[in-house]
Amino acid sequence: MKKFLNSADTYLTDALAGFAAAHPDLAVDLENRVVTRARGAVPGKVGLVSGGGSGHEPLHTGFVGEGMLDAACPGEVFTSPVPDQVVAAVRAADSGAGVVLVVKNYTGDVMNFDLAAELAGDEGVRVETVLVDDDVAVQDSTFTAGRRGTGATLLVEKIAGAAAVRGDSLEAVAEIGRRVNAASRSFAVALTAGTTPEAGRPGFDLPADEIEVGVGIHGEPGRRREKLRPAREIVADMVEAILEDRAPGAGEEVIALVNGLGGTPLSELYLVYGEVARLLGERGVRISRSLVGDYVTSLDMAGCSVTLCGADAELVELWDAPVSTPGLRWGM
Amino acid sequence: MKKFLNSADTYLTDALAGFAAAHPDLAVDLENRVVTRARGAVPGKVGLVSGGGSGHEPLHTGFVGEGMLDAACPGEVFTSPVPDQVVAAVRAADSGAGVVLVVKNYTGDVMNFDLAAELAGDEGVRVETVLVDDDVAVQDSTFTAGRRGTGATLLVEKIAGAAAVRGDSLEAVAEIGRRVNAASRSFAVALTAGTTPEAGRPGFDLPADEIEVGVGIHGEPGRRREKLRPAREIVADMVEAILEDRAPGAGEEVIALVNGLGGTPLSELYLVYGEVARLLGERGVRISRSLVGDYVTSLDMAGCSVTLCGADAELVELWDAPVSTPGLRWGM
Amino acid sequence: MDIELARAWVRAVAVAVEKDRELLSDLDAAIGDGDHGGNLNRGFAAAAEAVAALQPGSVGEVLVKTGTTLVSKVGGASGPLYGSALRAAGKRLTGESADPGEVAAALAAGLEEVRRLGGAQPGDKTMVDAYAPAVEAFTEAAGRGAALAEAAQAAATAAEDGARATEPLQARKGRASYLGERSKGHEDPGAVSTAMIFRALADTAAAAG
Amino acid sequence: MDIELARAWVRAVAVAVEKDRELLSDLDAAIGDGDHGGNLNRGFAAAAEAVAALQPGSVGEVLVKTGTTLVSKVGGASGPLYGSALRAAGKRLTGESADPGEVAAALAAGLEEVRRLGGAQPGDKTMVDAYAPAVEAFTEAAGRGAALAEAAQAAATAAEDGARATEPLQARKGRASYLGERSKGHEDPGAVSTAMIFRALADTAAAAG
Ligand SMILES: Nc1ncnc2c1ncn2[C@@H]1O[C@H](COP(=O)(O)OP(=O)(O)O)[C@@H](O)[C@H]1O
Ligand SMILES: Nc1ncnc2c1ncn2[C@@H]1O[C@H](COP(=O)(O)OP(=O)(O)O)[C@@H](O)[C@H]1O
Ligand SMILES: [Mg+2]
Ligand SMILES: [Mg+2]
Ligand SMILES: [Mg+2]
Ligand SMILES: [Mg+2]
Repeated sequence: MKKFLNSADTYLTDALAGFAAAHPDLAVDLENRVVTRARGAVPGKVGLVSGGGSGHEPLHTGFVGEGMLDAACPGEVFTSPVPDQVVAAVRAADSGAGVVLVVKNYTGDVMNFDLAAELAGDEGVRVETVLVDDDVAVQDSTFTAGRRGTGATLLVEKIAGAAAVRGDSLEAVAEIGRRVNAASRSFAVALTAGTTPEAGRPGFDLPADEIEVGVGIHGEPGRRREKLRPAREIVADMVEAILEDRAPGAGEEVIALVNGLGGTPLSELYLVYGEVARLLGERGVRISRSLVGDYVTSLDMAGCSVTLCGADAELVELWDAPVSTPGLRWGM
Repeated sequence: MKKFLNSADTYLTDALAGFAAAHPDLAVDLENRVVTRARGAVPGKVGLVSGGGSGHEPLHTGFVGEGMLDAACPGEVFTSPVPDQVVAAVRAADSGAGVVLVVKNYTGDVMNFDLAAELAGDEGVRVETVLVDDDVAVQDSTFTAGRRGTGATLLVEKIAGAAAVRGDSLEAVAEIGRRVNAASRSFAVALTAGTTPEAGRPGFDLPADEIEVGVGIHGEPGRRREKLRPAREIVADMVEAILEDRAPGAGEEVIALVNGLGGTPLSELYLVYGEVARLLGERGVRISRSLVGDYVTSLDMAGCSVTLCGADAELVELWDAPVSTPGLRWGM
Repeated sequence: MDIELARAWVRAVAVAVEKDRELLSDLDAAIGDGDHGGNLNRGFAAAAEAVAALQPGSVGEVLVKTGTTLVSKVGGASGPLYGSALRAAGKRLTGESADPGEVAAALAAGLEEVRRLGGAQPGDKTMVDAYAPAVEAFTEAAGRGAALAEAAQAAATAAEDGARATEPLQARKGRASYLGERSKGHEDPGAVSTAMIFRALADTAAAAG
Repeated sequence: MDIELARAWVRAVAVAVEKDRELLSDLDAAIGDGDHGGNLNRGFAAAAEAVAALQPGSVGEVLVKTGTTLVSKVGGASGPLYGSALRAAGKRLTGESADPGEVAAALAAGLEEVRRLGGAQPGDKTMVDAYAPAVEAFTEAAGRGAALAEAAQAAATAAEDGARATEPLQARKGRASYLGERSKGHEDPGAVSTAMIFRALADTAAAAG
């Protein structure tokens, strides 16, 4: 394993300490592992909290700031945070208007956030949960844990964050978040697996000419293994899988996210975006907004995900609203 | 080689086409490979142009926009642009106030930009050149091609870009750029080499427990090979090499850039930044501004560079000035 | 089971998962995210420390403390599942010692909690596939008057058999379910760690004589 | 050398660098950035095409066109260097044909240009280490009345020797100079491509009889 690392055990703390040093406008509680805005909860505004296993940076810590999250609670690498952390984040984010939890749909995340929501509720904080489950590579049936939450998490956090700034009520912010999730679908392909400090070697071994299709963001293998093919063919399959599951509705354009998983150069992501744009153009789907870069990563995994979110004028307006976080910034 | 690629020959064009699709506020001339602002040169403002081999994205194309470059000319991967490209970029950037060329100090870049400057001069455009040579891993003597231009390029482009917006004259913008370069030093370490589409395999082979110290951004091997060590020791050597060469002067604080080379997760970059901040703190050097992320990359190389720029109040103010480009954005 | 034995059990589990940390993470890497060993090691190390510092008034307090520590240290799926199970079990053991029948009922309450929280059925390729047969064997042995050591021995063997039997199954819960057909051919890491927990109980009880 | 031979030379270089593209890039990967083969292939393929379409009035026009094409297609260090060299050489050959002495002077003018632009001395481990001995050998042969084929043959051999001799040197110019001591032990890619260019001239002249 080659990483800039002091030791596997201190990895998360060391990285968070560096994050804290780099972002003086955020407050990082290294003990409890909670990242909040230095100025505290915004009076009257609904709070927005998210968290999950680490290793997906900038998600979630990098999305704390104006127009997006009020607090994030990073768990160990690929391990959901514990309820205590979530509760601490909720407390910090609550100004009395209640808190929306954005939770990616993984068994561990759901259980830990549920426990936390119960505890926070006992403390008198009104809590709503938005579950993100956008990954079409996973069959959503009673025979699975349901779809994973991946790229759409960014969209939910951005758009719900803007709704909270707009002054929406607790229920309305949660509702917008759920709308974004319901309108979003993602699909990911890996060229290599990422390596966790704990494991010290890649989550799966992939021959030099093979790719994993339908991977998640935790180093788990995908739905199937394939020979490497030209990008245009791989991307066509990704877009196909997404649109088969949900084609944009009438009056909808799409927000398109081409997301790097950590080890893929930006130029390749743009190349992938070019294919996405071409394919959508051929089908008459209009892209109203796009984002290309590393946002929801899986350590050093080479690969990318494509997320399409059917968006009406309101969602686009909320998407465009100013945001200022370490990982996403525009309009301010 | 595992990349999202249609073919090695179309790699650059395909990536630029995707870039164009993703950024409608920029104009991309795929034929001549010049990226400009869609609205054209800004009347009365000194133009700022840069370019170089591709594979370092977001540098330079991703830095075209408000507050930074007016035009960029990307060459083939790791190959400087040809003079025709540079001239086309200069023409697009000139509003009559002249154009500053930001050139990284590589033999090829220098010769091609020099030829272009001559041609542009013949066309009546006033041109000044700022040469960037910040890499302390290279001995600057008559026995080398001189120091390479690496991370400081971002700082020169940002700060000179802000000076141009401020209304500085051609000579003044160039002068600010040279000041930034003179005050900046960088040092890079690679954990793995990047792979160009042309070569199809890594620029150098590195055993699983070794790193290359003092690498550039073109896949060339570094000054020496070492065993992998804890991050704190590696970073201490990097910071040491930089400060030995140039310690911040009286009244100077530093702008610190921890830059990923393409394949290193953001969390590791923050970990490195934490070490940099600690080391500088121990020496009483104040960091006034910082930036952590992938800005001047080398395809999928795992590794990072550290750049420190001694900055007085004026440089910090120009650094803080609004910028809105695909790769760097704040204040607007 | 008395307070000391409960404490020794938690210590024994901590020792076992530390020793087999890599095995558990490797099993998890094959069909999950490779953190199960690290998760349990972090959790049980903290739990062993916590119960060592505790002055418990009942057997149950040891288990409740262990469960609470797991919930607040582990995260992931296994943290709340094991944590809540131990809390539920502990709440039933209010005395300074418990006979095998009481322990059986407590273990069954823990299983109930895992099934309630996780919604897994036997055959879904989860810890339930080791936990359910273990409870059944323990209860059966206790029912026919077996001592704790003997009942725990039966439970450990049943759990180990149950864990092995998860290998051919297709996962329907947890991360492994994302793999569909590809989850077949690997033992479930949580089932294996459940077997370890029961094996640690059997060993501890046997040593206590 | 007449117009047809000049054109055939350019074509022969294009064929040679296409064939040895990988070799040149591998040499460059060892001490540079691995693009020398791709660079020259892109440049000479375009040059061969450009001169094929050309109706030149002089030998020099072929070389000037080749140089101009290299400058505008190659980039990197080798583009301006080879391009300017050929432009400088071409400007000296204004007739429909040129005798070996004129060719020698033109080649020397090209070398001058490379040294002026790049500032490299012999021994700096660059193309100059092949180019300089080639010009010397060519000039010497032309001076004693040798035909073009013979002079070119002498130049090619000298260039090849010069390229080989770069192996132990430490680079002082170009990218390889960043490596310091570590640049020793590898032939310079530009010196090797220079030898190819002279070898192509020798072969073309020999074939033309
Ligand atoms: N819904 C569930 N019900 C019961 N057990 C489950 C469930 N989901 C997961 N598990 C168990 O948890 C184990 C994985 O634990 P761990 O790796 O620590 O958490 P995570 O899956 O969050 O990384 C699985 O092997 C399985 O036995
Ligand atoms: N200053 C110089 N003078 C003469 N030749 C040089 C100089 N710098 C580089 N070269 C030649 O250029 C070759 C490299 O060319 P190429 O790989 O195409 O360009 P780049 O180095 O820009 O990638 C070197 O092998 C060397 O022979
Ligand atoms: Mg996990
Ligand atoms: Mg090059
Ligand atoms: Mg796991
Ligand atoms: Mg080269």
